[in-house]
Amino acid sequence: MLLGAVELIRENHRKLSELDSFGGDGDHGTTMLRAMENLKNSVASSESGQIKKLLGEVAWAVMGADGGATGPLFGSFFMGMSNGAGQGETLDCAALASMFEAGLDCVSKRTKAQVGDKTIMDAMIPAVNEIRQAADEGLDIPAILERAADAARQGADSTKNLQPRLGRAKNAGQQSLGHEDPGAVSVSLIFKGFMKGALNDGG
Amino acid sequence: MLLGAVELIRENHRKLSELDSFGGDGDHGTTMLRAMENLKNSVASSESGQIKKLLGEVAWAVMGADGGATGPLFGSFFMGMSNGAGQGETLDCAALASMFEAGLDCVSKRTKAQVGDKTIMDAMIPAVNEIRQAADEGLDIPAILERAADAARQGADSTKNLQPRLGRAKNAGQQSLGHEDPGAVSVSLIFKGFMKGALNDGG
Amino acid sequence: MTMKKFLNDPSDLVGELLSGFALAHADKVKLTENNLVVRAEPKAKNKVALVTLGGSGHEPALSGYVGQGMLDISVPGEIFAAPGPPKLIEALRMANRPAGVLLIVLNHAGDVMSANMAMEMAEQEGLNVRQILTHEDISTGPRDKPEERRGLVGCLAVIKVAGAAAEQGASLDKCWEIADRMERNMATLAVAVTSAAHPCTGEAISEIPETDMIIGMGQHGESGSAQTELKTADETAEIMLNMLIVDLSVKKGDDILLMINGVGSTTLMEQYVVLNSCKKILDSKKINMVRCTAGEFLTVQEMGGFQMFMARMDSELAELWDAPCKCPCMAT
Amino acid sequence: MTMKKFLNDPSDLVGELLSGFALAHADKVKLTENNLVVRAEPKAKNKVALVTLGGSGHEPALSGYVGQGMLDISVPGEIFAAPGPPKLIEALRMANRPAGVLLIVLNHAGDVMSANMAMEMAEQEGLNVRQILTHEDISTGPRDKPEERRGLVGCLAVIKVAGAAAEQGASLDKCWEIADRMERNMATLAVAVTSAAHPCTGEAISEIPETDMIIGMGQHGESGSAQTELKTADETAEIMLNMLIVDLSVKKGDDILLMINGVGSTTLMEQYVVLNSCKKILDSKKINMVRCTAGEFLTVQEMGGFQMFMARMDSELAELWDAPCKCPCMAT
Ligand SMILES: Nc1ncnc2c1ncn2[C@@H]1O[C@H](COP(=O)(O)OP(=O)(O)O)[C@@H](O)[C@H]1O
Ligand SMILES: Nc1ncnc2c1ncn2[C@@H]1O[C@H](COP(=O)(O)OP(=O)(O)O)[C@@H](O)[C@H]1O
Ligand SMILES: [Mg+2]
Ligand SMILES: [Mg+2]
Ligand SMILES: [Mg+2]
Ligand SMILES: [Mg+2]
Repeated sequence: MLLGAVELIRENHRKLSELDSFGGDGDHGTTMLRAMENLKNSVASSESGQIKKLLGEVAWAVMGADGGATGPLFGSFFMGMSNGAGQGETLDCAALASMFEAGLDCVSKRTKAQVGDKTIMDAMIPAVNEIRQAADEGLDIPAILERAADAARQGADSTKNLQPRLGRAKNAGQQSLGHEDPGAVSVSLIFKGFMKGALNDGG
Repeated sequence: MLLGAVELIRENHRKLSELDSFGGDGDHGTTMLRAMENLKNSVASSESGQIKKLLGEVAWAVMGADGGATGPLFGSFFMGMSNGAGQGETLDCAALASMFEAGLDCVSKRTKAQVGDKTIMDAMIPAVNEIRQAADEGLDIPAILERAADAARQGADSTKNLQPRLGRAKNAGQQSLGHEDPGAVSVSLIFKGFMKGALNDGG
Repeated sequence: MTMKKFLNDPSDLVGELLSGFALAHADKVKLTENNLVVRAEPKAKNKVALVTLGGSGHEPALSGYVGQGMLDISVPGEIFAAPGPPKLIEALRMANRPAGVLLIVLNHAGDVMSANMAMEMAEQEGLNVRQILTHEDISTGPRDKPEERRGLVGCLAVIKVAGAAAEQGASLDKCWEIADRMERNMATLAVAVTSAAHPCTGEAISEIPETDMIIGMGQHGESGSAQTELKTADETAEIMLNMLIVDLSVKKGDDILLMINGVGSTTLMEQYVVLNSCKKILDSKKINMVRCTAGEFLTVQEMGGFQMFMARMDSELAELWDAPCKCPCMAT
Repeated sequence: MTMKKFLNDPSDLVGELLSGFALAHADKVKLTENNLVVRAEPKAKNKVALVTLGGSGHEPALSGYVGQGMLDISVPGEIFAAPGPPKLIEALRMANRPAGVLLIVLNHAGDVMSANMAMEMAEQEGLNVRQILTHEDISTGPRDKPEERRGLVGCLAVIKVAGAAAEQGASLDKCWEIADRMERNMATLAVAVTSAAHPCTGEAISEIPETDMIIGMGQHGESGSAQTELKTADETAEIMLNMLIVDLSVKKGDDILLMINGVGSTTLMEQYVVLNSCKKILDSKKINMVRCTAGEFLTVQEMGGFQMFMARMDSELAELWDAPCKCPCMAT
């Protein structure tokens, strides 16, 4: 599941940096790429089949990418997912939803950002909400993740018309109007990657 | 006589800097302007009517312009002229020629440059030679200076097709081909100024 | 415009620059295995240690200030990106001691998040750390909303005075109080005239019209608030000084420290000219510039422009500012 | 491209920059009435004094090296133009003492002419002065024609070691011998990638194609010898090192000092990267880089590029290089 995200970020990192240049410092793609390479390496070297442990290692690896705001935010997401994951090696749909909710909770501890602030939260909050709803509706994991990916994509799209209120891009004012928030796009790519990954490796 | 030179340099300093930019450091006009302002101030504040003393003060003032190679070279010219000048307040034609020759001599002590090296010498040597010749021919001072100005102008023109072999522009190689040497142009302007000045103030 | 930088593989950039840095200043600093910058000769354990963190690409900041009288450990991040919590907690563990550790954090989202996460871990582990946040960019928020103000070159003043206090044996509380006093009495404003290229992407990090200057531009080329045509040194100094004076409520007779920080391609020559302009203006306002300096302390690659820093000084702060230091990029 | 510098009336530029410089470093230097830069606390009269001269616009050179362990008097000229003999003879008179004065002159036409004229006057007046000429730019002439070689950043090494010797009480002859030994064992090569604007005319002082670099570019943007497309740090370091090694006939096992001098907008980050490249290459050649440094020591406004300086060192020179100094822009 995780490695699908790596692939998509790799394909899109130039676009992410470009989006970050409208008022930000133009490095978001580079940073996400580094974070995802770290993620990949930590998955590859992980000896545990346990999801909880793996996600904890992934979280630390992502934070170790020294990625400005990105490292702690995305790292916290995986850290929260690790906290929220059970001890087993597989997941049912309800556990999946709880795990993602715990991820979002952990991110929320790091930032006051809400939907509308033009940050990762514009994609992450709807995506996680959608996971819970789809799980409650009884869908299977690939379908749940598909709904999440769609919601994240819509959330990222919605940032086009927003003015940033937090983070480095805050002072850009008009400059970023008409452009998506790079962090939100990253979130949507990651959820899309999860979906693709889930279709490939079945979980 | 001297102030005519000030006026002409003032009018042409931009062109001189531009010429210096083809391989040099682009400051010759600025420097000559500063040297000529100093010259003007020293003439204005000089209390002596004696040519020798005035020229000595002018030399020191020109050197005080902190003008890289230009200050010592043009300063030496006036310093030599001062050395070569008699004690009186006026000049005859032979004394004028000796005075300019002494000026050239003093410059020659500062540089190995000869005609053909693309420096001030390409204008100064023919101009001073011309003064001697015209004086020997019995012309009057304005006429002598007119001949000198022409010779200096031709000398400066001739630098267009030369490659520099001394000074900062030396390493420019091809870059300055087709352009006159700025220092030689300055010399020609100064002689033209002397001529104009001589016509105005009669000596 | 093509990027014209002398680089190798951009993904090794920070490692290479830190190796070169450690070579150039081997008498004063060394690198740990994990690329933390530490003193070549560690400070006595009975004195408070100073730690800071920050993105790379701002050289000589911040690692150039590791050394006697200033920092004990600098935790460099990637280009323009704060280091993550893993490196920072490692640094805090390494610095930990009974006398305590002062962590200096510039107010940028990434730095603050990393610092907060590391501080939570430090607390859990029982490390003796206090944190000070620098936020003095007057262009990004009002004085009563410090959380909106970015940390610019002012961190240097905080590091200098707190570092001097630590070197003199002050307690952690005292060091923190000094740092806090400096922080509350300082203000910075930046102006930018030309952009720089991001060394990893090669792209310009901001766009500035040919004949304009932007007042309030941030550490990484984030756009600022006011855009006007390029002005003279005197005019620019007047505008910026007035904004800083109002922000700090500096009055006739007050003593101030003024620092001109060139951010990249603006020459030292220009910085001295601006400093001279400031002196004339401050004299006319009867404000005492009791200390001043100019130089490239915290850069943004080859960006053109500078940061003007002002701080109200008391005699204790001035004395600590004057105290000796021996760091790679600052020594007296 | 419009010039984007913070300036006032260009005709007052040098005066303003020197005033700002003296303000910023009031603890170490002061200006005389005639704008000579002298130490705030003069050196003892029984020690040799060091004097140098040079155009302005190259900050921090040369006045930034006035202070304990280096220069006694710096005679700044106008922008890119050597000061004239009147100021220099004034400086020599001021410095004159029984122990003697060492005059350090960079090989540029104007500097040399001013120095020669002032030296002639000094001799007539019976002043006790010896002169040393620095000419180490390997791009402008072969080693056996030193008069064709320009003086670049190498003057700094000469000032450093001779200044240290003077501070330790060495005689004028000994100081001269040290300076001369350093001079004969050093070589510099410059590379430029972007031009700079002349602060008085606003014009570009050289033209460099968008994707090229020019090896051998001079102190003032005078064109160099070899033009190639921009290369990586490793490649550039390799080319330049090899040329310096050949020029100095450096052999396996030799001890060298290497200095990377950023000339303007090339970042300190890049300078460290290049230094790191040099170290790798020198290691592979088994040449010992016993000392090294990087920074902006002698700039050409905001020009992009750097000078690479190499010198063969013996233990005496290395010790003098390490000796303490306290100058505005160099301190240990
Ligand atoms: N305080 C914050 N809360 C939530 N998201 C944030 C915050 N600050 C930044 N971000 C997200 O991070 C993205 C920028 O990331 P990146 O460019 O990698 O970091 P930096 O801003 O440190 O250069 C923004 O697009 C935004 O989505
Ligand atoms: N060694 C020399 N001998 C004669 N003339 C010289 C010499 N060096 C420079 N010049 C003259 O000086 C001119 C350049 O003057 P200027 O630009 O004012 O000085 P700088 O070269 O120090 O910037 C050249 O065009 C040349 O005519
Ligand atoms: Mg960014
Ligand atoms: Mg010139
Ligand atoms: Mg960043
Ligand atoms: Mg010049």
